[in-house]
Amino acid sequence: PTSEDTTVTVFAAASLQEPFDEIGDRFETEHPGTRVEISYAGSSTLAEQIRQGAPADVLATADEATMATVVEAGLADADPVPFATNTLMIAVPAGNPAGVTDLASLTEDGLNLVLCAPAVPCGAAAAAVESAAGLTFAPVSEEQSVTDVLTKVSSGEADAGLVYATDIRRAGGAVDGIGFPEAEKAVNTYPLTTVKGSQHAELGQDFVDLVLSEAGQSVLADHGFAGT
Amino acid sequence: MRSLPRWVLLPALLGGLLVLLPLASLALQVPWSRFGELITSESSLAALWLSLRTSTLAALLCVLLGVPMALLLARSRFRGLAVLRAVVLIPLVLPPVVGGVALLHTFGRQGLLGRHLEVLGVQIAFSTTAVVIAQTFVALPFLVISLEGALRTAGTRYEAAAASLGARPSRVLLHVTLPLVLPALLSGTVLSFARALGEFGATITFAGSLQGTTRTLPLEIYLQRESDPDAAVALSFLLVVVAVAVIALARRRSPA
Amino acid sequence: MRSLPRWVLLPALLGGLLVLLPLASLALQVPWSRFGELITSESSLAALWLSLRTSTLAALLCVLLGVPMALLLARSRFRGLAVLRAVVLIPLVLPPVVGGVALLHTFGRQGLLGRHLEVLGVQIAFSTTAVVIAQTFVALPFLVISLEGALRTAGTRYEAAAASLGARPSRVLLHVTLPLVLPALLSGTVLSFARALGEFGATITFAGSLQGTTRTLPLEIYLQRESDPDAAVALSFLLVVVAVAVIALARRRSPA
Amino acid sequence: MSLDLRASVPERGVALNLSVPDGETLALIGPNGAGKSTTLSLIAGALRPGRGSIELDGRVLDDERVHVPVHDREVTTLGQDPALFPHLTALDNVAFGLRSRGATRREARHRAARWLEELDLSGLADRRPAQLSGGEAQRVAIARALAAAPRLLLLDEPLAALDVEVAPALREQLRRFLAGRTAVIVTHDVLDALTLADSVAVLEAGSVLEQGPTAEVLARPRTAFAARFAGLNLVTGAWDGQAVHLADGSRLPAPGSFPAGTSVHAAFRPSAVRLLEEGGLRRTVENLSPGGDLVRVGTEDIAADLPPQEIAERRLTPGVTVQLAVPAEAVTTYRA
Amino acid sequence: MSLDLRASVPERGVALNLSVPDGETLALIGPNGAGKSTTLSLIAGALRPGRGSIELDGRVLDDERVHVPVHDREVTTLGQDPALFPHLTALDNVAFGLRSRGATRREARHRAARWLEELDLSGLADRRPAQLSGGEAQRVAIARALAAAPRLLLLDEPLAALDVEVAPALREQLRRFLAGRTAVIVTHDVLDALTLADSVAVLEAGSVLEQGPTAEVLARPRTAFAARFAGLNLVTGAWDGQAVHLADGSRLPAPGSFPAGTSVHAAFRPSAVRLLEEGGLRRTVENLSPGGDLVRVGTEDIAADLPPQEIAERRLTPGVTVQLAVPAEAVTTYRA
Ligand SMILES: Nc1ncnc2c1ncn2[C@@H]1O[C@H](COP(=O)(O)OP(=O)(O)OP(=O)(O)O)[C@@H](O)[C@H]1O
Ligand SMILES: Nc1ncnc2c1ncn2[C@@H]1O[C@H](COP(=O)(O)OP(=O)(O)OP(=O)(O)O)[C@@H](O)[C@H]1O
Ligand code: MOO
Ligand SMILES: [Mg+2]
Ligand SMILES: [Mg+2]
Repeated sequence: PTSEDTTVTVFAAASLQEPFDEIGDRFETEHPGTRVEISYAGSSTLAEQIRQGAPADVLATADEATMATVVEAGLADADPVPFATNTLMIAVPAGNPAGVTDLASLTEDGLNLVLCAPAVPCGAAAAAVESAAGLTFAPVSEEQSVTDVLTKVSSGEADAGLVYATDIRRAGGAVDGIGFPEAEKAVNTYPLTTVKGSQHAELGQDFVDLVLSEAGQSVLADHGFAGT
Repeated sequence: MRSLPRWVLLPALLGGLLVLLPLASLALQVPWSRFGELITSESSLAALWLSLRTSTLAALLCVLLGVPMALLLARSRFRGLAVLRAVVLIPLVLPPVVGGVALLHTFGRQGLLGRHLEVLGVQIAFSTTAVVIAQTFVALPFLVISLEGALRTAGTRYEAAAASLGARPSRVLLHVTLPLVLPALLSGTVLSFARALGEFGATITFAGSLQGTTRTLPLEIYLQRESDPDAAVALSFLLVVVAVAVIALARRRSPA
Repeated sequence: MRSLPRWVLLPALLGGLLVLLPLASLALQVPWSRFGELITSESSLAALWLSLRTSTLAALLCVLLGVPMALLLARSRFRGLAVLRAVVLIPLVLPPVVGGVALLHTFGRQGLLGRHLEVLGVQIAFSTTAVVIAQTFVALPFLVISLEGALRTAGTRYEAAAASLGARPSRVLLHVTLPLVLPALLSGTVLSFARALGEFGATITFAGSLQGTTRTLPLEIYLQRESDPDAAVALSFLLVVVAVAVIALARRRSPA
Repeated sequence: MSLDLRASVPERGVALNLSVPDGETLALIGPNGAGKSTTLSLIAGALRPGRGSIELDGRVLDDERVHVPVHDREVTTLGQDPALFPHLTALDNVAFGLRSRGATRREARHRAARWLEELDLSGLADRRPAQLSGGEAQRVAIARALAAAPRLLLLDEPLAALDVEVAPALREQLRRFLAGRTAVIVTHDVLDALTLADSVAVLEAGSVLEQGPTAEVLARPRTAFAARFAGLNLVTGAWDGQAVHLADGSRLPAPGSFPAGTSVHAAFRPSAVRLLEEGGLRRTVENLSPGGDLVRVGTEDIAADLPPQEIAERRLTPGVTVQLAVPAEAVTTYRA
Repeated sequence: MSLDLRASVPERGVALNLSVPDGETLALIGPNGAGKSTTLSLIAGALRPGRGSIELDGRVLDDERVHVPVHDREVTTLGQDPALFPHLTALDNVAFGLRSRGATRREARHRAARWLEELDLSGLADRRPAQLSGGEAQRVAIARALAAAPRLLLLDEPLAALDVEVAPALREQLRRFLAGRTAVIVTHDVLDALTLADSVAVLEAGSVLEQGPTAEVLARPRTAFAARFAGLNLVTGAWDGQAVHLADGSRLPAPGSFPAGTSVHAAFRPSAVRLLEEGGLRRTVENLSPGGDLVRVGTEDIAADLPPQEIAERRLTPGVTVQLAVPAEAVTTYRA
């Protein structure tokens, strides 16, 4: 890249790393002379940075609540658009040593269950399925992020956890996923928007369009995301 | 009273500002009207109390394990000493989350050691014990390194005198060596207490996060950041106040 | 060669195991077959190189700012000294992410200071400069505290002798005080370098995570953990190796 | 470089006046803990007086408002402890003061090498202080202090650690160096005072009890300490025209011309004391100690140096009563 | 407690044999850097000999395989530097050794207080070392070493920092303490050797040049250093029946009965030397130094103590040639 390159800066939730890297490459091919730089971090960190004037052109978060804080601050250039969804699955260590079958079996005594804390998106979703199924979970830990849940399950520390479908996929063979019907009650939606004050509003919009395009959607689907 | 060259004031001031300005900005963000209410919520108090207990224990463990390690590094010569010294520093460089993963693979159910503990019915992960282990792991180098430096600076002159008066090694250690490096021992303990108090990554990864059991103040702050950033700032401020109070107290009670 | 009481070996060994066992478990997790490939990927190399550059700069800044601060704390008396000493320790307790938020509120575009810098066309946040500032912020206490302890232990006897030979304060500082505490200065520098190298929370919050600009090795590890946990372990191992190498090298070249 | 000091350090029980004229050397003598090192610290500026003032050639170094820092005083101290910089070689230790007072690096090392040579230390130039013997370190410290060539030199027992071969030579070198310079030297050795000092001040419990030209103080001491230091017996009593009447009623015949009843000091060497069968000053032997050809016999107040044969013949041991006499011509008398 | 040492420290150029019989005190004398402190370090166990062995009462303390650690040797060292523990009061410093050797806390403090009293230091019991004068610190260090009551006591210049009033008293206390104990004392003061030591060893450049009973070594020294230490002139030459033929051809008449041609030492006091108009030993004055009643005149090899009047009359200054004579009866001769 030469210094004349125009750079589009995208702030994206860490869980989007793999599909967005691919989409970014595609964008660069389609827009010669343009570079895409993507800063990945937790959604709330990204939102905080945008509120503090970070020079981002596009923002993609992992949930709508976080995006709402940016909209409230008047920093979204357009109404955020949903571009992907994600549903919960039960994650168990490879081979399912505790013999988990469905949501109800997560309430068994002596089973180490880990969830996300209700304050974070995946925890809110877990709470939603919990009440939808009429169960009461007694987790040994309420983690701060999906990744933390995944670490506990893949290391065999926990017997089961609730994570997103995409997470099961990127964990490779270390965890097995078990679907359950109540997941429909807690679909998580990923929104994205261009950011106010962007130096490259037009290119930013092009990036948003690319994500929403068929090509973009198929990349997301390759990584386990469902459409909207 | 020795006089210092004037010019040291400028960089010292800059360094002071580098620390003070961000603290001031933080103070400006604190929602003072809700401050009392935020920091006295049940979850905040539980986190604070847990943090104080675990950090104190961790600092104690650091002293118990770290003082002998510093002594060994400073006062003995053996092959591989240099490597050992570097190894002791590693928890310092390791991003805490990675440290947490390593601890999980050691003390976890499937871990190197945990596997055998599991057979004995001992489960460490998800317990308060895990929090203390994680904090001790990250805080230990602080005590070891600062004490080792002081031991080297203090030299062995008085230790030699004590031995010549017939004092056996234990007596020399307790009555001469340690009293002489007391200021460094105290600041090392304070450093490790402070590091334990602020520990986040290794704790969340290794111990998990459950109110009253493993969710220390920094974990509570992270969680609040997701839902109520104001509360997070207020709690951070509380953390700072507690730390400063403990440190000031430790200094006050020290003889030096 | 002073003799140590035998019993110190037991706790020292326990302490050593507490550090070594997790490292060994970590090493067992490294996907050795893919190791070379993982650590030589473009993004890994970019992160490594960035980390080395920024940590070196941060360690340098810590020396430049921290040595004067330590001198002031150890050698002068003024009201509020105790408070100042406690304040300097704060970046140590503050969970790094909170520190990052505080820095953002200070040097960010809307920040206390950043506001004015913005007018001058200087933007700090989200640049490599921001990485260095974040690392310096968290690493500074390490240097200050370990050096202050050593300065107190070393005492002022030789400084008095130097002044009596007509040496002005600057000369005393550069030719007597600092050479005498060189071991502590070195270990303080190594500590702050190591802390800067491992820094994650403040960096990701204040500087963001752009490959080649702000994505240091710990940030890269964090990201890889999301997509390829094996790669994360491999990179962590790389970090450990680099840190040990740098520390061992620093020790080798030190005269003490 | 004349020094005027009038200062007190209440927490050490020290309060004294001293002055040293330009170009002269003052010897400070006195018992351990008298305040000698404290006095040097005051002059050097390492200690600030609680009250009083210190002036060097009319320049105020210390008073209520002023405190000139150590490095600005042009006063160099060689302390009781050599305090060689442990990280520098002997050569660089000596060069340090030269560099501090403005010499270039090259010049400083060159002159430092010359100083080491002069003090017969060339072979030790590259040693670190930890590799020197006690006496070697002390000599390097002397070289370092002399090389700094201050306007006022303060020496605290400079020759205490030195051997019998080196000490006289070094004393001679110091004598040459101090000629025409202003200096204060603390010593427990009468030879140092005789060789190096123009005047002597006797310090006891923080005050100056006596000060005067060296020969005067050592020949006609006015304090028990100065007498002991000079190796003399000192008794005090009333003049009766021919002899001194001591407090215990005994008489010591001596030359002198004072009005009868004048209170006078009488000083005499222990070697002038003789043993009588009876009729002398009646004393009890308290201790015996060897010393060269003669044995020193100590009594309550008078010491006598006697040949070993006499000790043996008279079976002198602690507790024995003796009769002492001093030939009148061996006694010096002066007003008390 | 007899000590046998046969050891070397190559990196300091030290290699020596020494033995001290049970209950005796050995004085180690020698120039600065001779290896005296090094020898004490070897005995104390602070330094391990490169080669050789050290035995105390037949117990091997050091050889190729054994190295008994310092604290197990029952040897206490009072070093050239007092090294009082800075964090303890004077009393607790003294109590430290007692505690270390098994006394209860109470008993240790009690006995420490008695030691301080004995050495006249009671007033300083609660002071920290930083609050003591140089001589006071040295005395506390002596009390600490004596209180530890080791089986072997090593003293490195114990009285060097002490004043003329305290030193004799302390020397006397040391003498009483050392009676019947085994000890090694390093000193630069002939009085210490005379008062305290049964035998003397002269160290030079790392070897023992001479060892023998104190009176013998000091009356009939065999080395220039020992002669200087004892305050004697020492010359060496060939015996011709009535006099010693010196290397420069001059003759020194002396008593003696050796086969002609025997190589002999001749020792005599500087105060026995007289000045002749001509016909004596021809020497050049090198330096003059005061000393009590007499002035010491130094020449190439012989020192003379002469009255000041004579110095003045003959205008003796460095460079002047003199003719020296010594009454034959003042000279001691013995085989070289
Ligand atoms: N740590 C050391 N390393 C190398 N050489 C040393 C060391 N310490 C002393 N020396 C040298 O060893 C020799 C003997 O030193 P030692 O201290 O035994 O002398 P000493 O007889 O006690 O002299 P002094 O009367 O000056 O105290 C000296 O030449 C000295 O320079
Ligand atoms: N830091 C201090 N604080 C309080 N008192 C002190 C301090 N240093 C010395 N002293 C006391 O002050 C008095 C004078 O001490 P100073 O060191 O001047 O004595 P000195 O004449 O040099 O004796 P010496 O011949 O033993 O060296 C002593 O009684 C000593 O105990
Ligand atoms: O990092 Mo996330 O995708 O905001 O949980
Ligand atoms: Mg003194
Ligand atoms: Mg010595």
